[in-house]
Amino acid sequence: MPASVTNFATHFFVTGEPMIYGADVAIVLVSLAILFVLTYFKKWKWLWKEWLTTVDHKKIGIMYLIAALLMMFRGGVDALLMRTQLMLPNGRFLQAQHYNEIFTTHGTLMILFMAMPFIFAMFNIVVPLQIGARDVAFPYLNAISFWLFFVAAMLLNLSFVIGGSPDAGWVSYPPLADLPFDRGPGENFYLLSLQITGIGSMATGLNFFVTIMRMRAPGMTLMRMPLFCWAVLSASVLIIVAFPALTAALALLLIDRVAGAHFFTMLAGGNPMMYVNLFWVWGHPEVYIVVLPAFGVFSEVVATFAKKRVFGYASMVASMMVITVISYLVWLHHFFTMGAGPGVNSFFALASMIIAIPTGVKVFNWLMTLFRGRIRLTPPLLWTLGFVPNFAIGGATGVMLAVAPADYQYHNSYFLIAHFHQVLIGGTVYGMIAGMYYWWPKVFGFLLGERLARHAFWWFNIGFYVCFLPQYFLGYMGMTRRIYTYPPGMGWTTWNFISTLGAYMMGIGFILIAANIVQSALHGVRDTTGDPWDGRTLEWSLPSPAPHYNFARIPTVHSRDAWWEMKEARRRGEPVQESTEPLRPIHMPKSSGRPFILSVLFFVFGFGMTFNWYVMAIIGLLGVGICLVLRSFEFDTDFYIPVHEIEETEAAYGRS
Amino acid sequence: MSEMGLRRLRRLGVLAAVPLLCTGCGERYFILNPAGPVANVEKNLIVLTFVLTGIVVIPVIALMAFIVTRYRDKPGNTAPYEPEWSESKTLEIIWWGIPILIIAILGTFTVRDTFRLVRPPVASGPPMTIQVTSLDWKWLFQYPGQNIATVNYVRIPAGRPVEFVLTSHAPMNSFWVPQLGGQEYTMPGMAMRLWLQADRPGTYFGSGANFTGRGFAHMRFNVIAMPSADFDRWTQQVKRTAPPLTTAGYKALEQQSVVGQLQYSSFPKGLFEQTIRTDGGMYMKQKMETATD
Amino acid sequence: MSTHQERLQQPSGEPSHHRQHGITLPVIGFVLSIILTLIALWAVMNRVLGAGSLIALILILGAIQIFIQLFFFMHVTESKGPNWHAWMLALGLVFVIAIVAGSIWIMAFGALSY
Amino acid sequence: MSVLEQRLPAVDTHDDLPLEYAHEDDALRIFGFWVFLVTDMLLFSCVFATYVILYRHTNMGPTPTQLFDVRGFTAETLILLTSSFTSGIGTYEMRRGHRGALIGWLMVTWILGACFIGLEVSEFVADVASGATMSRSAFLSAFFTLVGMHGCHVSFGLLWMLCLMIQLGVKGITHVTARKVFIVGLYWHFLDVVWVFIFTVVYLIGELS
Ligand code: HEA
Ligand code: HEA
Ligand code: CUA
Ligand SMILES: [Cu+2]
Repeated sequence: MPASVTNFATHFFVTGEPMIYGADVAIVLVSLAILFVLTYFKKWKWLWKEWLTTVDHKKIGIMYLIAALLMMFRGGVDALLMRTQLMLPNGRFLQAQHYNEIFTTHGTLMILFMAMPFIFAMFNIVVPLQIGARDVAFPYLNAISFWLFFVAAMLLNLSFVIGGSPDAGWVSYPPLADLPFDRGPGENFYLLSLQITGIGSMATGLNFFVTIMRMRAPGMTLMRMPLFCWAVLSASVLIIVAFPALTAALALLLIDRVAGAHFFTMLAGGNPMMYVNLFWVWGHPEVYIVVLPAFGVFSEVVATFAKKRVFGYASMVASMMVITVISYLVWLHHFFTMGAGPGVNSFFALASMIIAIPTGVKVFNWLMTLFRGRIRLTPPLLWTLGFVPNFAIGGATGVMLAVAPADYQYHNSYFLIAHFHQVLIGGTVYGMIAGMYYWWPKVFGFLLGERLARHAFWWFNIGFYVCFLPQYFLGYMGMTRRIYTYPPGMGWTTWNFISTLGAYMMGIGFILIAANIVQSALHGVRDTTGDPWDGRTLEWSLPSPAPHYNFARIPTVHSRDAWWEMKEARRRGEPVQESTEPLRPIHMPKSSGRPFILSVLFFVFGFGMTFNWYVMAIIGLLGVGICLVLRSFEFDTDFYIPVHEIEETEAAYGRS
Repeated sequence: MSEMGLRRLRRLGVLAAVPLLCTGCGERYFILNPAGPVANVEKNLIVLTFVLTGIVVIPVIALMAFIVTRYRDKPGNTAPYEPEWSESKTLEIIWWGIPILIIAILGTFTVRDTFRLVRPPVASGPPMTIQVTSLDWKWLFQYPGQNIATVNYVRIPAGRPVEFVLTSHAPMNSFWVPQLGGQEYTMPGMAMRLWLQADRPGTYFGSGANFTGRGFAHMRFNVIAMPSADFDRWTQQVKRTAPPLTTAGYKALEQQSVVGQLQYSSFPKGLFEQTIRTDGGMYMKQKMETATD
Repeated sequence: MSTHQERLQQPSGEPSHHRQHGITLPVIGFVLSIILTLIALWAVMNRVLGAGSLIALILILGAIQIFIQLFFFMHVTESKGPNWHAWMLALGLVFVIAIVAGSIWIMAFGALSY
Repeated sequence: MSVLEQRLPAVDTHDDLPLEYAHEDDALRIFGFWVFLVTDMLLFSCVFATYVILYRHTNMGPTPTQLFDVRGFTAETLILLTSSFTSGIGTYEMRRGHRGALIGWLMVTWILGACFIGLEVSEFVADVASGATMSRSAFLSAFFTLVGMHGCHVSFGLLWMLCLMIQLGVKGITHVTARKVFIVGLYWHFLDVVWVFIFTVVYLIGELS
């Protein structure tokens, strides 16, 4: 082989460690296997027609869900690798560089490619059904959002085998992440993949904001809307106002790196602090973006499984709105230690603490919903109950961090690590898993078995405390984050060892969840009624899985908990005004391959930029432009489902 | 029982108690064992927040446990069931009110101490200044008053407030000595001020707290507080025995590397100021309030 | 976009329902925006005030221009259903101020200078 | 293309609304576009904040006063303000159903926009020729990025308008094309507002320093 080729190859492909060769081989094998299976079973056409081109919110939701679970696995494996390295002092399992790449991808993947798609899965699966709509406001845009997320995730994951992963932390502060200190493509992978998925997320926020504001069923006023929709609404507002800051921060850093600008360099007047500032203008709202939908899930779950109206609906709504606004005004608490002065620190410390008030109100209202109810300990409620103590502790440690002078001691220590895992896992992940168990029958038409679900929960929950409570102590002992090794004799060993055991227990919990899904897919109980939990909101009035037009007739809503009230009326034997309106043809958007193609072109652009191959980048960008122009000239984008087809579908479900 | 057996038993007992002792004995829980007034202020706040948040968090968890056991959907459960009960002004007022109260108390103390910590601790002796530069991946300490420098360890006189002036000539780091007080970022082109004081002689663990790349995990240093007289003796000794830090020597230190502890009998005049200026310090317009003597 | 049932309105071109948006509005808006721009330019070129108040003045003039564009050109009051976009816009403006003012406040560092 | 039969819960008494609102679907898009403008506004505000933090960091290179040419930026401002007006007239003519006048005014707007871009590009070229490049100083990085970002938006708007003029020629004023014209108008006026702030914050305050 010519020397130049070998030289190129060794720089292009990551080399050096057996683990990476292993990953290379594994990725190639898995890809080949997928190609083979698709070809062998002649599924290409099916894949294209049913999935790659779909604009149906339910299918997009399923794809988000699968992606989120896969990314949770990848991020979780990263976590286990880190914990293994830290189990004992002077660990030799990973080298510094490798460890740095792993915690960077772990954080980035978990927040942007696990938590975000997981909440978007819930948005997509639930919102249109709950508000009585046939799809989101902009289904085509929705597909674009998904595929942008998808190619961005691929781009970031590719960095593991090609070019090297980013290694400057999920916050990637310059100057460490800027040119003189970081030449490699890793950082470019980070910037471009986040930029691409960020655009997609912004579009999703916009889409759901418009959907909820304008597409509710007749009679569903805002104050009759299910609380999950309120949560999605506030998260969407936060996405709309926060993500631009991420876009700006990443773009400026990228311009520094590719165009030699000096926004954040140490030279020529650059000011790295401005990046830190802009990053957290997004970063803090982001953590509420991922936790608010979880709050929404809990509100639905407690009401259903306590068989009771949600307590304090109005103050639940009010608290969410307060959280939405105030969480935009606290970003500095991530850099109290930058020394911006006591006035600044005091203001942001107070603002941060104030968030505890509305959040606490929500906690109390959930408890009061359970109070004097009839509690069924199903898997969704189990995860919800697991959330309460978790979040109470994690939130309390958040308040402890918000006390600026105390944060001078906690900042960047394992105390902080423990805090945010407790709210991110105890809040977001528990919420999303609860939501997954809750809406699973609606999406797939069968229930997840309870026995395995219980085991999974307990492994994960106990593992959680074993893993993260010791980290608070490590914080008090002065252990800082992002160190790949530590010396013996600090007293850190015991706690690290225990923490690692806990991480493995969580891993077992995750495997049990996966097993739970597989087992139930094979032997699960089918949901024939469409309302397996005796639910309260409109999605349970539909058959499971819902037909692709959702509602044959759009329901009219007269109160909160619309479906529950309808069932109550029926139970009381009141004459139910079944809609006698004749069915009408339903107007639906057409599938389109363009969102997928457009996203692939974005990938081409991103990949080209990553390696500074500008020809490739320009080709990708031009392709994107052409897609947009073509779309502008497309007038035939929708079609009607004829009445007889609706009748047939409904009859197949046993409904009229 | 033989001496041997007893000892073995005791060792076993100690082993079993390690996790408990770790929480109890505490020497190693730096933050909870302050050795100076700054860290003490911070510790008191930490204890206060612990108590105040505990007041709500523990009842919340207990309440949940109670509710879940009492209102299970089991046949024969006689607990009241009120499916329509969903509003209560009184209750709502209580749980908007109590957190507001707690946050108000906490907020007051937070603001007070935030302002308090930017001032030097009550002086029990004349303050002194030490200039700190974080490099890849080592800490350089310059003593302008003594005209000596050290790397990866720093000695201070006990009982005197020390003004650490912090900068970086590498990616941003953070200067943290948990037993003496909280951390502050070291940033290129800027000079930040952190007041610390050790009340008693001792060796205190310090480390970089903000990630700076491959060698970051090795950026640890000790702060050795010693009686004033000993400190003076030590400076004299460094002056006599250590080599000077030359410009070339500094250039070598700048390179990415991990080194052990070093000391220098002098350093190039104005090195610290020069470092800051080349990294963009000329854009920091603020007037310097002279705090040094 | 295909046709649909009863709610379709043929493009009629009858001017009746645009009474409120006559040609006068854009003209007034245009004249105002030009005048405000020239005032700002004049004030700066002739240094009619001290630097601080001058900056405040031209920022206020700029802010007025936002409203000119919104009301005279962008028909911000028009909407089908409740006017949610105006609320969103207002919230966005609040956060714009938070970002800009907050960043300036934060970045005005209490660092020592050398 | 969404769910059109479905009526809004809110009152629907806006029968006097113009054609671009006639269909639920089009009204949704107009609403969505407003929300998009909010995101764009925040994006610009972040870059504005960065510019304000950095504009004194000239690294001993050219300062704003040295760099900016009063006649040039005044001309750019007046041209863009005028184009905002002509695009407003376009919307007015559209609502009166005059296709020819609409296309004509769009054309005028387009030409003004192209002149604006031309002036800006020549300004940039002159700056770069004099050694004031993006990597000269933090001030210049921020200047080129902020002004250039606005320029990219305007150029994108030009491309978009071109597509619309063709569609208007082919299809005439339908509820779809009307909605598109209205939206591109919103975009254009928005860019005008952004420019007013570039004019104020970058150029005028630059003259002061
Ligand atoms: C889902 C994510 C999530 C959530 C919900 C929160 C919630 C909160 N967070 Fe957290 N936080 C993160 C994710 C999250 N955080 C992440 C990822 C980081 C670090 C990023 C990094 O550096 O990498 C971080 C870092 C972080 C810091 C920076 C620390 C540092 O870097 O030094 C601070 C400081 O103020 C903070 C504070 C808070 C506060 C006050 C809340 C509050 O919202 C909590 C409110 C909740 C409660 C208080 C519990 C319920 C209330 C009651 C039961 C009743 C009333 C209680 C009281 C009156 C006390 N967080
Ligand atoms: C939602 C977000 C999220 C989630 C869910 C998690 C989940 C976990 N995280 Fe992570 N974490 C972050 C967000 C998150 N994290 C962020 C933002 C950072 C900061 C990054 C930075 O500093 O830049 C971080 C950093 C971080 C650190 C600090 C690293 C350092 O600073 O040096 C640690 C260390 O213990 C850690 C541990 C864990 C563990 C044990 C889990 C567990 O929950 C994981 C549970 C495990 C699984 C779900 C996987 C199951 C898989 C298997 C069982 C397969 C086994 C097979 C093989 C091993 C081949 N995380
Ligand atoms: Cu200056 Cu941070
Ligand atoms: Cu935060």
